[in-house]
Amino acid sequence: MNLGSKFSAPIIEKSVYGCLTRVVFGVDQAYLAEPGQFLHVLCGSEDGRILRRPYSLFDTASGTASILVKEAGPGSAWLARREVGEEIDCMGPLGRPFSFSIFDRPALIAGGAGIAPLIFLYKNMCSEGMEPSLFWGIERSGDYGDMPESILAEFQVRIASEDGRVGFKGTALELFTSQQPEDFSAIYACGPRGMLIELTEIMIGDRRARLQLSFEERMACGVGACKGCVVPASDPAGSYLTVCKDGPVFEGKELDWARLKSRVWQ
Amino acid sequence: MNLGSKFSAPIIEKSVYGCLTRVVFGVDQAYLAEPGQFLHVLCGSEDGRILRRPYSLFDTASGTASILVKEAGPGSAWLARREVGEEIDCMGPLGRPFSFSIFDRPALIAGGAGIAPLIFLYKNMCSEGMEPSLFWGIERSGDYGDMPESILAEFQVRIASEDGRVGFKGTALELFTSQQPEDFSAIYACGPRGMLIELTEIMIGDRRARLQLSFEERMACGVGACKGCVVPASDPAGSYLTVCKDGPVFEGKELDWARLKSRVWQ
Amino acid sequence: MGTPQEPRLAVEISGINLRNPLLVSSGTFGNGREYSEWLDLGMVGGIITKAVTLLPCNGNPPPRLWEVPCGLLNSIGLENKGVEAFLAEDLAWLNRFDVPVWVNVAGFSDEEYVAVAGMISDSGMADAIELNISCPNVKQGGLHYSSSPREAARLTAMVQKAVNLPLYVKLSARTADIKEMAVEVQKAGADGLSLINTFPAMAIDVETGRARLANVSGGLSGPALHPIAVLAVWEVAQVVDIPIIGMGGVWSWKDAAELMMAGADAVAVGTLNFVDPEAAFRIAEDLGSFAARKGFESVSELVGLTRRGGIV
Amino acid sequence: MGTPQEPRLAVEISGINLRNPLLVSSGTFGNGREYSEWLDLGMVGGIITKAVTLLPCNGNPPPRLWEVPCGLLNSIGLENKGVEAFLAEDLAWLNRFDVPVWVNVAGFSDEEYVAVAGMISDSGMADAIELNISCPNVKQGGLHYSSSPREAARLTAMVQKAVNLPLYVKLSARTADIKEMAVEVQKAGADGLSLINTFPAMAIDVETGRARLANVSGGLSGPALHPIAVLAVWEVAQVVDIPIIGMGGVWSWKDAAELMMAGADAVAVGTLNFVDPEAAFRIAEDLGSFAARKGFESVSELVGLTRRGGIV
Ligand SMILES: Cc1cc2nc3c(=O)[nH]c(=O)nc-3n(C[C@H](O)[C@H](O)[C@H](O)COP(=O)(O)OP(=O)(O)OC[C@H]3O[C@@H](n4cnc5c(N)ncnc54)[C@H](O)[C@@H]3O)c2cc1C
Ligand SMILES: Cc1cc2nc3c(=O)[nH]c(=O)nc-3n(C[C@H](O)[C@H](O)[C@H](O)COP(=O)(O)OP(=O)(O)OC[C@H]3O[C@@H](n4cnc5c(N)ncnc54)[C@H](O)[C@@H]3O)c2cc1C
Ligand SMILES: Cc1cc2nc3c(=O)[nH]c(=O)nc-3n(C[C@H](O)[C@H](O)[C@H](O)COP(=O)(O)O)c2cc1C
Ligand SMILES: Cc1cc2nc3c(=O)[nH]c(=O)nc-3n(C[C@H](O)[C@H](O)[C@H](O)COP(=O)(O)O)c2cc1C
Ligand code: FES
Ligand code: FES
Repeated sequence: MNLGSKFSAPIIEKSVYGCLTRVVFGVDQAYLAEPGQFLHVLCGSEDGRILRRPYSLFDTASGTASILVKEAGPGSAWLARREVGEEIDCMGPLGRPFSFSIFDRPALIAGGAGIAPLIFLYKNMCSEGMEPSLFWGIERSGDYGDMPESILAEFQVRIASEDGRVGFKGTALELFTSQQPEDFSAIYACGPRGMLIELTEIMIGDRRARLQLSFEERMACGVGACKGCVVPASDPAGSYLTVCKDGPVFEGKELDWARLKSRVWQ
Repeated sequence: MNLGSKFSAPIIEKSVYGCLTRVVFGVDQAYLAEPGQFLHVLCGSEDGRILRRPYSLFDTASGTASILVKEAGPGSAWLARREVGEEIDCMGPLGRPFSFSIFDRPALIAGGAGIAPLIFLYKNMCSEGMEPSLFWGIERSGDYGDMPESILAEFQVRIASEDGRVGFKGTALELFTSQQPEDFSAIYACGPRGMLIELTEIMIGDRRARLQLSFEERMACGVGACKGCVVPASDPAGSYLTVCKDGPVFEGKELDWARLKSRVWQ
Repeated sequence: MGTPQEPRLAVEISGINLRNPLLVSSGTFGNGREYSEWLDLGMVGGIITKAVTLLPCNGNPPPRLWEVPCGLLNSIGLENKGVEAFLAEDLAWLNRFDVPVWVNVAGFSDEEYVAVAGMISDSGMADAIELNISCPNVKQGGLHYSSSPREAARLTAMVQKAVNLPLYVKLSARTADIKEMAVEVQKAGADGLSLINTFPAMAIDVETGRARLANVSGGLSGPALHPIAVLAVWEVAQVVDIPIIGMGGVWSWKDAAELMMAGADAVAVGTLNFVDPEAAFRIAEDLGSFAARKGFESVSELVGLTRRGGIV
Repeated sequence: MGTPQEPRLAVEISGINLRNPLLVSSGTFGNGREYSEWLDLGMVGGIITKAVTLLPCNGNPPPRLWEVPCGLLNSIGLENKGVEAFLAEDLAWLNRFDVPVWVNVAGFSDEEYVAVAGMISDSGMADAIELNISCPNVKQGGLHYSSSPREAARLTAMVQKAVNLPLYVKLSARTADIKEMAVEVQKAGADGLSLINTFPAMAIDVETGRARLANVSGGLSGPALHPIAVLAVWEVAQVVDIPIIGMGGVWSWKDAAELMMAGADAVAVGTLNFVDPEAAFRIAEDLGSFAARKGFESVSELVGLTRRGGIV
């Protein structure tokens, strides 16, 4: 795992895919990050926001690192509107990445903007000679601009849309379960919490061990110091794990799904 | 005096004169304001500022109103950097304007950025057929770009610069006192508080009655409601006057100069 | 008073009908006059006037204002023209408008509070009294009462005897236990509570090493105060059964809704009036739209909603 | 400990030498480990560790964080692994670094506070203890003590007997009179004071009507708190003669200078660490430049400057 650092990076490229904006930072040539890790970005504040915002890395390549930003509120709106050339204050890469073995047959399941770390993972798996299957669920066909098409062209991916206008009609999970899920020896997922919970309800018992799920929680420090971003651990003592440092990727069996379900996410 | 209103106005023109930025707003054709009145402007906030910022009107003409902004801190910096086309939230015109009688022989004394309301006043006096004398003191010749030159070309104005490179070498007051001050039957001034205090020390006794001075104080409401922007009144009970509503223009005799001098302005 | 702008927005507290639950808070709206050019005073839910004292009061020397992150420090110090002039000039004038008026009463001794409150009550021109026992800007009077539940209760009881109007007591969050304070004040006869006043605070100019305010310290208002106000209302609403006017950093309808959900029966807009004189009215409208969107017949259904488990 | 980075910046409090007056505050820097990848721990003036309790403590359920205007609400609730593991794993590890360590001690009863403080003291691995009697996030323990000067003093005296390290007591601004609190705590034997802890506050999600934090209320930190902290330090510095560590919303060297001018002998950076792990060091450097610009030989000359009339 790579040690994070704090740096200021210029935006060197920007592209918009419907509700997602891809922001490409110019970084050190030696910059290394793994799928599942995130950048903790300081977004400008016109309304008294003071904390950074976490964004999963979408890819890193010689001297660049990029993220996909979905406008969810003022911080992400600010970030999505930066122009090429502006310098952005980042910390990262942070967090525990996905891990995989080249002997696995992996399924990657993405819900909405959760696609970012999974494409990164997909590419890394491919370059190890693996043949992952990627399932991506989107709400409406137009929501992500031409990203579905361009991804379809490049990757072995199956798309599900709730309006049925691209690919399978339904959710990513419905699509996945329609595809002999037992064939996959490892499952990687990122998306809305409801989707992750549903997935664990499908993958019960031992099969939970095969799950690696990327989680989200509100964060302050991003480095495990504040204990603000916790999720309930599966240990009987009722302890917690931090999403930023112990995660954001967790194995299915590490978490207490009963307690997770009762968490009020706002 | 005109009743103020709250309105959103587009910037229709911008020009920079050294440290001053002239911002011209597009306003209602019927918009009327008098010299000495100000606009209370809502400046964007990246640092948790919440209050408006007052700016003296520099001129109003059919459908436009302009101010001169000097960067003094984050609010004014924000305002000076707006672009043509952006909409700005303003309240105004506010405050008590200068008043004059066409039978007077007026001297107008401006220190630095205090020039804004006095040029406005000057023009109004001229259009009433008066012949005001305008004295403007600046620190260094380059500070205001080519404004001194363009003002010199247009108006009957005498400039003093502390470095002596334009006009008289010295302050506006030194220049003024070198010009038979007793010849003037009314004196109008706007500038640093020190300058205003000095002026009252020259104009003692009855002569204070001839002074009209535009004051500055930190403001919240701008309309006389909060009693935040007060200056000491000359009444023996030790009461206060509001700069925003009772002022910003005061007659010399209305204020308690002894108490004013002891005010710690930061 | 107050014909409702929309039936959904009408609320009643202490027998006073407000056309909407958005009042303007004491000291942030002058005595109405300054803002009457800016909006129809009948459009706000109610007006709480600036603190009035027995004798005219010059207030503190300037500077009286300093802006801090998401907040404002003020040390106005009860500048006002005294109760007689207030009654003759301001309250009489305010009575022309169809809007309920709370008169904020301050003093430098028990007797003053009682005298002023009595005069207001006797004038027949006010709808309610708000007892300001929490002004951070005066040495005596203000925080002295609000730092001790016993003192606060004693004063409340004394004033209650002198008035026949609903008596609201305005509390500060600078207290060890605002619940205890509220309970004691209710026991002493308060008809309602106003929560919260500005919080004592200070700023220094590091270039000179001097306090930013001539009075050294001042009261913090604005968004910085809002989460403290929400908790104050939440805590107090659980221990009293008199109406609460919530205030502190209301900057949007969401902030107003938060205070109501925490337990406030009405909400007052303060510092925001300085930025937008129409804020109270605008927020009331927005709150009405919110209530409509959520299917509430009356904004009153928001009151204490959090305690009842939220929107289900 | 602590070789000065610049002689001008070195300060001494309670016999402890700090290379600069900028500490990192409890709970905002983990136990140093999380940030050791981000900066050389020897570069900060001192580290105040996260609250430690007798037994391991899971803390409050999530959500534990909510951002508010210019501030942060947290309800971590003393999550920690208990004093034994803390001593063996964290404090022993921290001792490798050349930096003074204050250990923040919390508890759910008198006995726990005394036991934990005693163990820390006996370990010989800490430079000082910070008694956390003002945590807003636990039902017992925390605010119970800080709401009563008598209770605070009683606990201070008990703990003082059990330790032979400088004992700092951390106060909250949620108290009727922080001066009285400080005086009582000093009388009871405190060697220093930490001012201030987060302020109890709350936020509600108006879409659901539910509290933003699972624990309902939390502690407000960040710039919103700063002017309240400055006043707390100012008031307390006038009535005690033990050192004060000022904290609350320090976001720049100016904020640190303000606290020192108000009377703080040292300053702790809190929430800002989350945004910039190097903040304490950076602010110390900036403070050094400021002191140099103003011609001060030592940053200590800033302490209490406002009381002495400012910079003349
Ligand atoms: C590990 C991690 C990876 C993430 N990766 C991405 C990504 O690749 N692309 C992307 O667009 N977003 C991602 N997010 C979510 C992103 O951080 C939030 O959308 C952002 O912080 C919102 O900030 P805001 O100021 O725009 O909105 P706010 O006003 O702060 O919040 C708007 C809404 O966003 C949600 N939200 C806010 N903060 C978080 C958070 N830390 N985690 C989850 N939800 C939050 C809440 O539901 C809130 O109501 C990730 C979050 C985490 C924790
Ligand atoms: C009636 C009136 C008319 C004014 N006219 C003009 C004008 O025509 N052009 C112009 O450039 N400026 C004018 N000012 C001053 C202007 O309002 C301030 O420079 C501005 O508010 C600074 O805001 P800021 O956020 O940039 O800086 P801040 O960080 O708020 O302050 C920077 C410095 O500006 C000074 N300052 C701040 N607010 C005020 C204030 N209300 N009055 C006086 N000084 C203040 C203080 O010395 C402070 O240290 C006027 C002020 C008043 C009261
Ligand atoms: C400039 C100013 C003057 C105030 N004067 C009074 C007053 O006279 N009496 C009073 O009870 N409260 C007074 N307050 C407190 C407000 O009524 C209100 O309780 C407080 O500002 C919190 O609300 P806000 O954050 O919305 O401003 C004043 C506040 C400000 C900002
Ligand atoms: C996430 C978080 C956790 C905290 N934990 C503790 C703690 O364990 N013990 C303690 O005494 N103070 C704790 N505090 C309070 C801080 O030490 C500090 O007093 C407060 O945050 C004010 O400073 P700030 O505004 O710079 O953050 C915590 C603060 C935050 C934000
Ligand atoms: S955000 Fe601080 S521990 Fe995760
Ligand atoms: S700014 Fe409010 S009275 Fe002048």
